[in-house]
Amino acid sequence: MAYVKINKDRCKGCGLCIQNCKLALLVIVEDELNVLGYHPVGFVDGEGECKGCKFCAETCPDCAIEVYK
Amino acid sequence: MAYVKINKDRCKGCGLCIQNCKLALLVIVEDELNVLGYHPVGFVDGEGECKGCKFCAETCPDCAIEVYK
Amino acid sequence: MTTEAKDKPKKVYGRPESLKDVGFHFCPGCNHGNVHKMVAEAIDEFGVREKTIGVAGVGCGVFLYNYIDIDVLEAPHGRACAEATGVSRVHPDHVVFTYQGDGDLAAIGIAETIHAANRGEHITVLFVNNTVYGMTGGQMAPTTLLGQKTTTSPYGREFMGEGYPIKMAEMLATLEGTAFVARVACNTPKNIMAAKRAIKKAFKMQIDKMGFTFVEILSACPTNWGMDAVTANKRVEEEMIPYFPLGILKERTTADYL
Amino acid sequence: MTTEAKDKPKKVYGRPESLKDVGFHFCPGCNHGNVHKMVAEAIDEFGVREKTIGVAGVGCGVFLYNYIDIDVLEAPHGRACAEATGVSRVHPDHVVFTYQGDGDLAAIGIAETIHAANRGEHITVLFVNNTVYGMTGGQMAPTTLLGQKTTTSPYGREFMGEGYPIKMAEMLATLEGTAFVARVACNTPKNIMAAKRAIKKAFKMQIDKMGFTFVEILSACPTNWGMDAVTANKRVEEEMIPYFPLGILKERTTADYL
Amino acid sequence: MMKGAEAIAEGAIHAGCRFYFGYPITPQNDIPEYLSRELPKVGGTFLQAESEVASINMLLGASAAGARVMTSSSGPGISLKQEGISYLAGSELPGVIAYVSRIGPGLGGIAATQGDYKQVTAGGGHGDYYTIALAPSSVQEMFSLTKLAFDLSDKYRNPAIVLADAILGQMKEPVEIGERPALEDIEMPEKPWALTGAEGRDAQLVKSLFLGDGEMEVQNWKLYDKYEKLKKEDTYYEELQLEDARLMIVSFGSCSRMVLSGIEMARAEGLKVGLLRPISIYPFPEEAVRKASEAINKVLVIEMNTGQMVKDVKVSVDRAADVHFYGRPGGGLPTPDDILAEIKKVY
Amino acid sequence: MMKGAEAIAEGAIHAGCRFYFGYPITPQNDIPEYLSRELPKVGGTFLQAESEVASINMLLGASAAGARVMTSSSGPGISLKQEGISYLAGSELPGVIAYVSRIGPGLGGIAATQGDYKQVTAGGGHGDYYTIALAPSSVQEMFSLTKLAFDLSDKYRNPAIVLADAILGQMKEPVEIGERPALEDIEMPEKPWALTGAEGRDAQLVKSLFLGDGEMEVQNWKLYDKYEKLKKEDTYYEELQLEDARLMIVSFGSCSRMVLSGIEMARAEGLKVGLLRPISIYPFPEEAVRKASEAINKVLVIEMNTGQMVKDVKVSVDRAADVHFYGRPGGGLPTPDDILAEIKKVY
Amino acid sequence: MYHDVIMAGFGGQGILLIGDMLAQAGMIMGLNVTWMPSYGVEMRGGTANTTVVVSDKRIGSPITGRPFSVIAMNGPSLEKFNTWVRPEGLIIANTSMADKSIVKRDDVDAVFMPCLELAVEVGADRAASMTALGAYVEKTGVVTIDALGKALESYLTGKKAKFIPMNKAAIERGALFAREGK
Amino acid sequence: MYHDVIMAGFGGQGILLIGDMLAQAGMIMGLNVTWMPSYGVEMRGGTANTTVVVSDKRIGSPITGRPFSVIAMNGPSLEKFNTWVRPEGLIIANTSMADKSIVKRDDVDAVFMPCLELAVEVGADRAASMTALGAYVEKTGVVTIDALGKALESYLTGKKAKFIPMNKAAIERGALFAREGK
Ligand SMILES: Cc1ncc(C[n+]2csc(CCOP(=O)(O)OP(=O)(O)O)c2C)c(N)n1
Ligand SMILES: Cc1ncc(C[n+]2csc(CCOP(=O)(O)OP(=O)(O)O)c2C)c(N)n1
Ligand code: SF4
Ligand code: SF4
Ligand code: SF4
Ligand code: SF4
Ligand code: SF4
Ligand code: SF4
Ligand SMILES: [Mg+2]
Ligand SMILES: [Mg+2]
Repeated sequence: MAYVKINKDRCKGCGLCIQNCKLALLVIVEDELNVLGYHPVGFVDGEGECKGCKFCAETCPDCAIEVYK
Repeated sequence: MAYVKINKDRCKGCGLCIQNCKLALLVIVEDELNVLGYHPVGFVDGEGECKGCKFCAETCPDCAIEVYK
Repeated sequence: MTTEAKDKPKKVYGRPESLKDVGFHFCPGCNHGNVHKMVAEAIDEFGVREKTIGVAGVGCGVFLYNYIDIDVLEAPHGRACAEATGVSRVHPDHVVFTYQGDGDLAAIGIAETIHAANRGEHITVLFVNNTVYGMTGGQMAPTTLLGQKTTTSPYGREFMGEGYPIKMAEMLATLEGTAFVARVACNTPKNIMAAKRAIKKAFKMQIDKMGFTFVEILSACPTNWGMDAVTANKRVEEEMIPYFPLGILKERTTADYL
Repeated sequence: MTTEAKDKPKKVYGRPESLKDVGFHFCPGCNHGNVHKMVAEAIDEFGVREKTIGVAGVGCGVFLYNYIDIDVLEAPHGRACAEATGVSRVHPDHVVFTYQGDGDLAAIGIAETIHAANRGEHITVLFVNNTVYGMTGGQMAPTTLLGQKTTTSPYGREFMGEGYPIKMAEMLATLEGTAFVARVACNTPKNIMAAKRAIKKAFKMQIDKMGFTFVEILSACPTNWGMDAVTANKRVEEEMIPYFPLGILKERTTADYL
Repeated sequence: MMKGAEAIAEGAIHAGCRFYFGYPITPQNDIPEYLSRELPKVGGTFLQAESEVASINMLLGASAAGARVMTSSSGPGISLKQEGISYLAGSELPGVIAYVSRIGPGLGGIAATQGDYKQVTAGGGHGDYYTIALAPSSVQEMFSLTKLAFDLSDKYRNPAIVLADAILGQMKEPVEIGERPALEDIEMPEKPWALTGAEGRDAQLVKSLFLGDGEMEVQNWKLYDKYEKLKKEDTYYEELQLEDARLMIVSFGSCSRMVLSGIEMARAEGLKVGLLRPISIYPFPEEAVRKASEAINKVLVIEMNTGQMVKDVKVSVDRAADVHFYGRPGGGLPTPDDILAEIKKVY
Repeated sequence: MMKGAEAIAEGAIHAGCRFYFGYPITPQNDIPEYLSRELPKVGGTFLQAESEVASINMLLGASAAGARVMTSSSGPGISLKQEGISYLAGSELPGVIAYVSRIGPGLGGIAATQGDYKQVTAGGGHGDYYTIALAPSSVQEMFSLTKLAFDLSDKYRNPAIVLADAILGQMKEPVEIGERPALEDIEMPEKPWALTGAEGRDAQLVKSLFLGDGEMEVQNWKLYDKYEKLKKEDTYYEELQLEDARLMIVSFGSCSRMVLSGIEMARAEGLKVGLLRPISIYPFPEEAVRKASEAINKVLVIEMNTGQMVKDVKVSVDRAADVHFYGRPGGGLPTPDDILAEIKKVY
Repeated sequence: MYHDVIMAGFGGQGILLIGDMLAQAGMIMGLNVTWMPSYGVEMRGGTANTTVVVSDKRIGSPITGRPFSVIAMNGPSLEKFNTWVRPEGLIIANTSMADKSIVKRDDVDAVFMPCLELAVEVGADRAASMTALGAYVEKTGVVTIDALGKALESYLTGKKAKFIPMNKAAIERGALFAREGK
Repeated sequence: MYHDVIMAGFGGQGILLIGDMLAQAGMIMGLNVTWMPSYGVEMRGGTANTTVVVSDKRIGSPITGRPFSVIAMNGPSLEKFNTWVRPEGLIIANTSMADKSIVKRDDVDAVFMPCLELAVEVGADRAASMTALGAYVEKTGVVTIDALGKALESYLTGKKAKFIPMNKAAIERGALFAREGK
């Protein structure tokens, strides 16, 4: 039941959240460019795997991820 | 045979040499005033006790004592 | 718990209240952002937003005031601890902290830092160590690692002539005036959690008037390290932490004045 | 040995050659005089008078140049280590030393001292700690002992607000750039002998290019302590040494560059 | 009767200054020494900093926090404070700096001199700003101008310097100061801009960095306007025996005291000489000098330096006026006799 | 073609400078970065100090030891160096300081400005001294005036500043510099006063403390005479199209470039306007300005500040001349159009 | 002769480089030149612009608020600078990253060119700005394409020399577009 | 009325104190006064001197190179300052520590007094300088002995009050010497 919300216009595509999601639920969306000119991250969790562990959010320097659980 | 020479005009009468001569061979000469306006120290060794241990000279901050041996 | 809580997931992580809702100017993957979040979280946790005064050093963290919703003073480069001393002496019941980079604190500001620590000023010093002068374009800092190439150590830092990466936490821990000294990092969730704890502890001990509190935060500067954020994070793990070991170096249990 | 030597006593202690034949301006019983003698003795011992450059800090020791027969540079208050760095970089084969008081070195000059030490500059720093600003009339120094009254701590130094007497030798010993760190005193013949050895060792290690060498010399300032010289010497023994323990804190055995 | 340096310290206490940060340096040590004794008695804070750099920055912090605060120093220490002074001006923060000059450049010496006029009035620190600068010439003024410095500093949110020298610092004269007022009885302006914690209001900011397009130009003109206002409203000077004068002497601070004696001697010999004494050296009394010089177009500037105020006088005088200079730098004192001789030379 | 900042660095190398001590600050980082790469190649020493205070003092040490040595910085850093600069002057030591201005006061901003004219020309540090100050207006001059600064600094045993701004520091222009000469081929004066160890001579001393009775006054007058000599022998300026001019513009540094364009536009419209560009801003070309202003008594001073050079111009001009001012502080740039408009206003 | 041009775009687009190239080429031709970059805060990122002046006389101002030409490599730059161009002046706009509708004036000569596509076309994917430079030189004749080539060669030496042909191709493609409008 | 005097001697002789007393007394009498100490290097020891001016008008210079009077408590001071005294002026010299032969001029009024002996005589061994002050006031009448006494009282308060009689005695002894030459 857990999921994350990404504030795409705050994301700078640094990839730290991706590195820290052990379940690989985050990916760079290559064909999107946000207002800052970065490719933002997307949450891809087809099977509802997200544990709401917050690792992604904690590591996001730009405070672009909210976690719901 | 050891003795010390005091450069009276360099002595500031601080008394450190006196404090450190275990044989009490040095005294302030109260009735003498040197060019600096201090009562200098005198070497009083009637019985030739001085060991030339250099303690007095080492402790003299004003380098006013020479030791001979 | 109500059933509602079960039905509708609750936000379990989001923007701390004291963190203004604007984007950071930091480069992608810059740990300054993490530290800002943690500071805001600590302020929120203790409910001291309205009695906290921050002192921003000059470096990439100088815009603290754009992000954290508190009174902020901008100090000249390196002098934040002196400013914080002035502020804290006038408002002894406020929470006063400085936010400083390694150039700011360990180079030009080392005297003010050591003496504020030695006086046991009731302030918290947050020291963002990224082994480089970030804001001015990547020059050598006192914390630059041996062999590290920067714009002013183009051949790699050499201890002969340029000296050793300075360990501020260790040095400050030797002073009697310091109540809490810790070194943390932002490169893994685990380290981030420890970092948060340390920052909160520092604020708490200041609030409890225990003395000078200091947290050194090892941080990545992907831009000036010439790496992407993920590689930079690895560098923190593989090169920085071995030289700058993490942990609490000192924690006083009774206040100085007791 | 000739018989002559037996007949006519030889001078076994006198003015070192490098010490000019003029009286010191120091107050009666001031240990600055002892330190000057020791420096001159060390210079004579190694025969380096003609390749030694002294850097005088501002304090009662500023007139170094009036007494020691070597090239001397007068540095701004607190900056002697920076000046010495400049001199030593230009003349790497010379012997370069600074002569500084506790106000000079531990207060205003602490940054320059720490960083010169950290860089392992090939200089010797002689640090005359008399717990007071001598030259300016007895104000509180970073080394002033707790409870000590001075003209700017008229109610006695308190650690709350004024901080702790700072232990420079201990702090510098933690830096990798320092090769030799010792604390000595001038209050007894025994301590004076140890002080001489330490100063000579420091010069020797500099000559051998071992790195930064530092000798802290606990000294009496009878004038500003408001005591006669003999009592002042006792204070060194009874109050200073217990807080500032004597000894060699660090001695490197292999040179830095090896 | 009190020492000039102590009059500064007491003036600060009377002005409601309860925070002092400083570092020892001759010849101003009487100020911190006095305050280390007296401030605790009025609930104030005396802190000897690790350096002059630290003290000006502690002052900056305390000022930003809303307090009236002072530091004091001399030559080398004031030079070290220049960055901080520039930051005070840039951050629009008040703060009083008592400056008891010693001879420079370098370590120099501690005798009386006016060799720091340029540094005080024409910058010192970086950037387009000025420091309010008052130059007392008596122990009474050491007291009263220190108080005025606090008021002006708060009024303009700009650092203010009280510039004295070893003569003024060390001499004793009778002073009228009255009882020390209680802090709450001292009139001080509100400081809504001060950093006191964002309780019940928006968070506030004290800074000097302006990066927005054109922002800094606006800021520089704002400061400029402030200095123009300062010139109009708070220029101070004293005129003495100028009514019938044929020769006007311009002199400030302790030097003007020697000049006074010189003028007395000259008058005794029938020479019509008067004095214009700038009390605020920044702003310089340009208008007053110009006006006076229209009628008296012989001007003699006398300073204890090699001629630092001359430029200000030259820029101020009427086009027709002739400006002469007599000076003694480096601790040399122009005695009344010297001054009389000089008066005769240019009369 | 090279950057202005790099031209300063290369100028130093060509002048035989083999020691550099500095601390990062925008907008002058190209200087230390360049030298950190290049100095080791010529056997020199580049050392990044822990602060600006440390760097000016390392410079002082190296200078006392006999070396040609440079430091560089900007506003806040230069303010911190003021004590050291005063000590250099007081100890009569040479040393070159490259100053690439940023906007002040305080942290300000990094755009181009001339807001540090006062600080550079009227003191900065304590005491009765001046700093030699050269103001290049092209990348070529960034190179050549840096070399000149070393020569003058050695000649007068006095610190010398090269004052530039972000425009001059960042811009690229073609420069003629020739090959780097070998150290032994560079003409440099002997320095018998340098501290090199007392081998085969009496021990020597470099100091600025003079406590003997009257000693410091002698020292101050000695410095004064030096500055008088400097004025006579080493004042530099450029005159352009003044022969037939009705209006003389006085402008220095990067600003004079904009003025050049403005003058070109004015001339195209038939307005007879010329330029007097001070190259040495200390010593200021007083004599040249005075002479020129006898024939052309309309003077317009244009600066990128709120009017700092105006006083020098006013003191220099002929009594009959009118002095106007146009300025843009805080990073505002006077465009050629602005200048043309101003020319028309006062023409 | 006197030519001034402002070139602007994102940080990574090689703006400073093409400015430098132009100035270098001018220098090679014995002309006076200045090259002046803009600079942001003490910090990374953002947009970049550079002003280049080429003249056969001594150059006054190295900056201008009213250039003869502007090369805008992205939308924000076109927005900001198109109005600065003098009447009768020249605008080169990269339509791969800027909308031509931004330019509302008709008193200037405007070249709207899809720099990215043109560069890709000649196999010089990362040299979009070179096409704009080519177009600029073609239009103004400030320097010769030949001098530009020499400047390029002086720039790309050693390992980088292999990029010379690609860049030359981009310049020529840009020039072609300016000549033929396609 | 206008009087200026330089008082000089060794550091420990209480020079600054007698100057201060004189100024204080002037103030008590409603006159303008200045008291100006000399100061040496940033360092202890040496000689001390002070200049006191008492006047019924606004006081200009608090220092002078040509005083009306000089009080010299030791040889070096007498040596240095005796020539500064204005013709017709006054010299008070302490012959316990200075040789009267130092003064080579006869255009001044000179009081040569053995201050130490005089002080000892009235049981005020450490108040030699007070005798000189007494003589000075007697000779010049700048302030009254009475005002001087009040100044003394304002100075020596609390525990130190017990020294008042002794000091007064010294002042009076000095005055007597000045009057009667013995
Ligand atoms: C007195 C002074 N010197 C230098 C500077 C230029 N400066 C601005 S930030 C900075 C260093 C920033 O490095 P650091 O403190 O490590 O912070 P970071 O940007 O790496 O977080 C410097 C040298 C300045 N503003 N003031
Ligand atoms: C920048 C600066 N600040 C202050 C001073 C004044 N000053 C001269 S010596 C000194 C302190 C001397 O104390 P210390 O270094 O302990 O030496 P000591 O005289 O005790 O041997 C000070 C503060 C100065 N000369 N320069
Ligand atoms: S909350 Fe945990 S599991 Fe969910 S996306 Fe973030 S890191 Fe992955
Ligand atoms: S960590 Fe944050 S900024 Fe970085 S990629 Fe993930 S969401 Fe984007
Ligand atoms: S040498 Fe030794 S025994 Fe002789 S006088 Fe000195 S201390 Fe005494
Ligand atoms: S130690 Fe030296 S100065 Fe002191 S009393 Fe003895 S001889 Fe004299
Ligand atoms: S330069 Fe480095 S420290 Fe500064 S914002 Fe970018 S990554 Fe962070
Ligand atoms: S004041 Fe103190 S340190 Fe200075 S000479 Fe006198 S005793 Fe020595
Ligand atoms: Mg950093
Ligand atoms: Mg000391």
